Amino acid sequence: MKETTQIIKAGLKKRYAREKRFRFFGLMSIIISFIFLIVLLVTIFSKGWPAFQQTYIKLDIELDEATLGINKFSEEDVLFSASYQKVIKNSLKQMFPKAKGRKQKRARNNLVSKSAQYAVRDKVLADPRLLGTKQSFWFLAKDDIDVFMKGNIDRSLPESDRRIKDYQLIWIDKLIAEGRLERRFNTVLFTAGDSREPEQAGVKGAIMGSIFTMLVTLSLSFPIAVAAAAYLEEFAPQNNRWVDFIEININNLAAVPSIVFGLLGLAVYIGFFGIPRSTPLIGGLVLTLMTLPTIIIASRAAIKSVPPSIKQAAVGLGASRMQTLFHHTLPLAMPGILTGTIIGMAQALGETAPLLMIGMVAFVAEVPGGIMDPATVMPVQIYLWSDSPERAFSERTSAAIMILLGFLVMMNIIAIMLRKKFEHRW
Amino acid sequence: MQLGQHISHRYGQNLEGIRNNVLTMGGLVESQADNAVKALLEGNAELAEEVATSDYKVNKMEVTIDEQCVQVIARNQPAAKDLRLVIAVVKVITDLERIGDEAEKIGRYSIKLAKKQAKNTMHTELTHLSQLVLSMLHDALDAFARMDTELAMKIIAKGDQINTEYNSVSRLLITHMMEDPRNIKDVLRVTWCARSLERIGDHSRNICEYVVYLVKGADIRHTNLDDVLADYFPGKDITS
Amino acid sequence: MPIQTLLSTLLALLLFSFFIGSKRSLAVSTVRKGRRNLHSRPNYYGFMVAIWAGIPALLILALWSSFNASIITSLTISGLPESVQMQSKDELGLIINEIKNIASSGNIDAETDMIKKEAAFHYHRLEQISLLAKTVIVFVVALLGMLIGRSLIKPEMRARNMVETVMRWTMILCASIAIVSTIGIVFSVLFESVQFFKAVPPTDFLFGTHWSPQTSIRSDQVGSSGSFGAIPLFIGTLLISAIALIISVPLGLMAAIYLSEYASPTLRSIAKPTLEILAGIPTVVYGFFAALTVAPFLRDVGESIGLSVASESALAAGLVMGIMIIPFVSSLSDDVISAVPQSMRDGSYGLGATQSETIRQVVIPAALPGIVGGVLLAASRAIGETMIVVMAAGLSAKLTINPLEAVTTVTVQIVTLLTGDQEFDSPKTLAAFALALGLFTITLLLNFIALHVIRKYREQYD
Amino acid sequence: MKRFSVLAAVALTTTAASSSFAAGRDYIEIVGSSTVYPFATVVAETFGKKTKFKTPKIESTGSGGGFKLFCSGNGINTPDITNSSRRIKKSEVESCAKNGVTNITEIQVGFDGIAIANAKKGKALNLTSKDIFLALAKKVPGDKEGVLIANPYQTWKDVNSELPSTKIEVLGPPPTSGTRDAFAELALEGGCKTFDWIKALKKQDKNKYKTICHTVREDGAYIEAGENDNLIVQKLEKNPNALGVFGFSFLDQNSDKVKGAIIDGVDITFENIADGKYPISRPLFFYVKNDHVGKVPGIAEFITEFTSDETWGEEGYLTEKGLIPLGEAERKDMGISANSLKQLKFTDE
Amino acid sequence: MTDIIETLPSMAKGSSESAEVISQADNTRQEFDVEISGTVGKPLIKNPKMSSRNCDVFYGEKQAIFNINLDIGENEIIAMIGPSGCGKSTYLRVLNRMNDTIPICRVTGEHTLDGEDIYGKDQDPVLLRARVGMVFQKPNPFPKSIYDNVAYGARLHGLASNRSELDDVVEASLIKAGLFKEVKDDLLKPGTGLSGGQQQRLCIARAIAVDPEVILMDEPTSALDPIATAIIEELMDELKEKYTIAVVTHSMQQAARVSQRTAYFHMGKLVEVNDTDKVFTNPEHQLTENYITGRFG
Repeated sequence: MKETTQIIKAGLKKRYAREKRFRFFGLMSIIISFIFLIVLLVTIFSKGWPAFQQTYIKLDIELDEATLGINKFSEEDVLFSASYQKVIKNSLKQMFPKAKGRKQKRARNNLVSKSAQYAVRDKVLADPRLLGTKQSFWFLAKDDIDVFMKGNIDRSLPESDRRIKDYQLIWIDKLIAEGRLERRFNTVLFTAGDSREPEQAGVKGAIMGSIFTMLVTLSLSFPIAVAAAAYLEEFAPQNNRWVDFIEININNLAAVPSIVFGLLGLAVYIGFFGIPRSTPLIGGLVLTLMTLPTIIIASRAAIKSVPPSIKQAAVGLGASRMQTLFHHTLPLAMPGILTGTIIGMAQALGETAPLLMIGMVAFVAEVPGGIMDPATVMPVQIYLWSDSPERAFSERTSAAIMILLGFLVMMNIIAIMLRKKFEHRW
Repeated sequence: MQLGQHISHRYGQNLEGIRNNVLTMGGLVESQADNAVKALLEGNAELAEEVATSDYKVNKMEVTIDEQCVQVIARNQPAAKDLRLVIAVVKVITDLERIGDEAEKIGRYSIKLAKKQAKNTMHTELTHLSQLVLSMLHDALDAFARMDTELAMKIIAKGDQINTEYNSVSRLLITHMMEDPRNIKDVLRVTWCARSLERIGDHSRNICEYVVYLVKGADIRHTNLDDVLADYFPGKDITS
Repeated sequence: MPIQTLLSTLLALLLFSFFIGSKRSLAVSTVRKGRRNLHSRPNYYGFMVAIWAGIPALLILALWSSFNASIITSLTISGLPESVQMQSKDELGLIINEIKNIASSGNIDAETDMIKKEAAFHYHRLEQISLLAKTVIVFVVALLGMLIGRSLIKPEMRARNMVETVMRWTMILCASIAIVSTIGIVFSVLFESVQFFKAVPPTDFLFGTHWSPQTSIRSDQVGSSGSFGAIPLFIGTLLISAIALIISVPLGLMAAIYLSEYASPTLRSIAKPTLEILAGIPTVVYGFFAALTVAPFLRDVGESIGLSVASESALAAGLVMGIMIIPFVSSLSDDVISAVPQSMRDGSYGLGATQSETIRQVVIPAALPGIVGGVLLAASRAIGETMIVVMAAGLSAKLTINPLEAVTTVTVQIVTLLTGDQEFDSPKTLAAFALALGLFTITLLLNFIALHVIRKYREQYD
Repeated sequence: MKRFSVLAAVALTTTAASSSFAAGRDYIEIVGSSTVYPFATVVAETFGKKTKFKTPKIESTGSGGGFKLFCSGNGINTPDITNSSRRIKKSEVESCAKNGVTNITEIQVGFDGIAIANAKKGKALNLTSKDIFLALAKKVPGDKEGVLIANPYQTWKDVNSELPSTKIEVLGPPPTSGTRDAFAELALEGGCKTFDWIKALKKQDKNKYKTICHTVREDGAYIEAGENDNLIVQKLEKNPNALGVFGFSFLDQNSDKVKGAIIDGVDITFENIADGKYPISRPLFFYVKNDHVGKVPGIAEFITEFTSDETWGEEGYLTEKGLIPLGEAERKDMGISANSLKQLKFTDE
Repeated sequence: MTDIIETLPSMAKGSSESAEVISQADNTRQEFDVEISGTVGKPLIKNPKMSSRNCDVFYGEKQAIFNINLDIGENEIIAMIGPSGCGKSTYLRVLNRMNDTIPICRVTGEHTLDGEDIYGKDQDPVLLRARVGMVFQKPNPFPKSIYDNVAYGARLHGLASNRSELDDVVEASLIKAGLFKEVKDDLLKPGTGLSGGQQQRLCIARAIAVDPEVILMDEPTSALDPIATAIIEELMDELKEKYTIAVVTHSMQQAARVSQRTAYFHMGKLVEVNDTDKVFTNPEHQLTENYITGRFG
């Protein structure tokens, strides 16, 4: 055996040990990252699952015309503005006559959600002939009751430390015994807008807001970013001061904290152009500025990686540079451009800070119907809920995060599918 | 041996062109030799004159084919049998050109001999030799055209026959000279003609050797015929 | 016609122009020698006509809209009696505002004085006229443009070149948006920053080592103004970002290496998008995680080994932020590592290098520019992050590089200052703008340097 | 196709660029303090459900940001109402006036109690204002009268020998917060005043007095924890030694996790705050732009809803959310002045 | 044989009928696809440096190489030629287990270096690759300085114990690769800054620096101009004195110029191995003949 071979052989053991260590570190990095991810997801999911269920209470309501002060022939306006709370109170009173003192009476009235009266109202409005009859309703339970039913209030605690007092427990037990208490899938969460009452709160408004905002962002940032990237890669003169300046600015915008874009939106879009606050339009415009650099940087990299031979081939066949760009370069660069777009959009989807300045951190109960309606977005909804005192909001916060993550995963899947579709090998 | 189709169509055409030209040149040379012999034997001065003056055609063809071969080598770097073909062609045309030269010589002597036709008939002694040589040339060209190594080997083996015939003709002519010293001049001419015929036979033999080289890739020059036969034509009785 | 309807009608008109253009070009070409003698394809003629119809109209629309208000206002003012016109600018503004309010609400109380009523009516009429005129002019221009465009169509007309020139300029415009945004950012923070620097000398802000805006909230107490030394904030930002990068770069890079070099394709195709979820989890979640899980854990660990760890520490925030930005490093690095040509690896293997030696000494150096890009993106994300820091590292601006203490970052301060309860034009709120300007300038400078460094590096190794 | 999307983008941008958004706004726009936000939103929601008006949109911008927007002028693009966790300031009134916003109505809606609390697991605390001042002020009186020293106290026991010997650790809002302001004004100053020479200083040098009494220590004992009160509650649960400063409503909702400290012998209960016995509470306001009333639909009705007894009364639904109502008589007066849109006349304190 | 005679007359008539000729040739093409029963020529020699027996290579389900038996002698240059995709590069990579880096690749058969089993359990691919170096089609210098490029292998394997020894190794390798004179003043400049030919010589220097016993070259000059090619070929000729070289090439002239033996691969099979002189004048196998003369087959 040659001398060198022997030297090499001598060092091999050490090198293999290093190899193993290196590989181990790699694997560990992934495992550690996954552990963090799993911990986070488990925390979110275990907290959020209960929010997908909601407690309902069945009450028999005497729609007494005298109590309500209306009758079958009343005007719609009168029917609308009558206080239906009274009949609900009466029904509860009949059921639990033993409540003593103002505190207990209040607690009794608070077994069902405040929305109960509106549920009764809507039913009466739909069919005034019901007045004077007795009807059964399934009402949303008040958030405290709901939290208790989900086991988040410990019965064994001393009464003073509990939000649900002993007398309330007796009522709840009675309701359960009579089959008047039920847990169902929480459709409210998906069909309602924001509310300050946890049991009535839903994410539909925020989802629609997010969708509209993302639409504005996508329809602006994608074409602009691709055009800018294409210009910088394919047309811009080399070593031109202006182009350098553009490049520095783009890179810098990627590093600008998102809140600063909020300031920009406030000063320029709202202050100068007078676009109304709190709308998906303004949100989309601000987020466009924020996502532009990300998409431009990714698109440039993608366009750069299209082999020059293909462009030359096209130019050689007599295509103009513009035709080459649209017919060859862009389609071939599409997977990379899409990756950048999705990363940028995902970032925009989860952003709160810049929206603070342009009025999207707001309570908007109505579900927006277009880009000019006031709206919030999912992350803002999460942020607002997380800051709400009501205990029942904490599980809804997690549930909203789950829904947001669902969105994100969907976007990623679409991205992967699109990438697969456009992928070329050369 | 099969030539097959070249991927480069033009390359194939060029090679075929060379082969065709060689065959054409072969045909030309053969007819020159035929005519020369005919003129000699028949004392046809006119024909002899024609043979003597048309050698330039053969020369021109040689130059053309040479040029073609150089072009093919430079452009296509032929390998294997293509290479052997080109090399063989280069050599074959040299031999053909020499045959042409010999035919011309015979033609020139024939003119002079024809004038004395009536008095001397020594050249009739050449009849047999010339038949032999002409058939050999014809067969050699045939072997080349068909790449027929067996035929080629047979022709090579015939080489001895020509030598024997040439020796006997020489002896006869010497006798003529001794008989009548005035005849020496004419007899010498006839001797030279015989000599030329013998050379044509040698050249034909060479052509056959190239055919074997071309087909088998074996250089059989200056080797023992029996060894060659044993190596390349095992189990075949060619000479008989 | 309201602007939305106007725009959608205009869009329809553009589509129509496109079809007119392409039809016309075909018609023109068949009259002569057939399609082949057209200079460009019919589509280009269509686009050309649409451009002729669209661009002037849109330009006029934009110009009109931006000058509309001021012209109408000045017209209204000139319609007012001279005595009113003589008033100071502020007063005049008030009156105009009132007039506008009257006009826009349309409810004219009996008490409003006649002048204003009339002015409001005047204003309202002017506005209506303007709107009508705008609609008419825009459409006339669009139609005229369309006709001009159509009449220009000839077979030898170079429609493609024209369309491409327009597109090229559009692209330049798109690229320049970055500059426009930069200018916009500077302008949107400059005014307030200047005001801030009037109250607080720039030197104090830039070189002061004490950040304590707590007492200056009381505008009636100038004597006890807080201090606005931004150094602790920038140090805090650096500290937290550094911790985040110390966590995320090795983890992210090693994960990327493992995924692209060692892992099976199946594992890779699953693990990569899964890891990317980390970047998508809202930062509020990370904030809670940092504040309620990591920080107490660190404090307990610290206590058990006799270290005093603040319950809100830079370490907790940085650590969690590091986790959040792992995918930025890993995904982007993974892409560039995969893009390193196989021939490089083969070259190394061919010399008898082990896989890890190849990765460390050949693949990583070759992929370094891209990896640096990913790290920079991650770093900028870390610098800009607020929620985690607010929740886990607190808001106390301490000048320290001890990761076990509570620090705060620039962006956190910006957010808190902007959403606080103090008056908006107190130096305390304005400080947010100064901080934003400072941060912006610093990142711009860094990018400037980075570009030049990268250029140099590229020149050497490209 | 791509070129059409480019065209559409151009069109959209121009939409954005054109400033004529004259389309009417049919909902009330409210901005302002994050402390009033939870109460205003409940009212808004009820208002939206009860009446046929749209639910008002409420932004949480902080009091200062709220005034900035509110005072930026009259008109459809400016908010109609701003919430505040403090009174409007003179400078703000001026800036309002400069922009033509002169006709404002001030409505005080109630109080927000500020709780000092620790985890249920922790020891019950009985603090005096003096303890709080000594524990949290940046500088405390030294041995000699008139001399201030940097706060040396590390544990509660150092402050008051009756208190447990746990490290002083108080999680509270940052200096930008109105809660913090109120806390300094009420709790710290209350304790501060117990030193006679400092009290005497009030008359001589008000600035110095306030500096001494309002400045919170910055050496880590007081932890600025942002304004997420839920987070503070959860942090307290994890760290039984720490105290937290946050709104009463959070204490109310999390009574199983945290308990309020007794301040100057008074327990923090709904009743005690309402009576004014509990020393640390602050008033909450909202301001209405009178010029908008009648132009933006529903403002007057919204005020009526807000000021009905069902809403802000002692049995009203706002109390359920933790608002401490005004006294009966004050409420009545305030209700009248609110519904008549009484113009604010700013008087310097 | 008979075909030719039939085609000849038509040839003589001129090119106007060439179309017919092609169609005839096409008809005959089928006959060229003869079954390759085994390798003709002399694939096996005495005292080989490396040898393969019954070598099969699979990429997943697809078989890329069929039953190759080949010996490579000490200090000889063996050229491997054949149409693209015939498996010659794959086979070359079998010899230093470069195929290990392709997960779906599977190699069977016996392969030895100096009688040692290359694919044996106790054989180490890293050590093997140090002994059997490789130079690739495209020059692939690392993004490092010239010096570091050459020192790379020596450093990895610990062949130099100190800086001056390393300097010596680098210098010696560069000299052997004939590059030293050109770069001696620029050793710290990036290797990627050299010209293509220089880069390839740098890669050869890099391979030599590890002091291998065999050098495998995979189309080393396919990306180079004739001058650079000539320099590399000259270099190979010199290297032959010390090393055994196996070179894959698409240039038959190159194979003819530099090698002592030539192996012809066809569709994963080794068709013919013979002395280069013979292969290029008188190949034994019809397929070899067709390939080197540029015919269909």
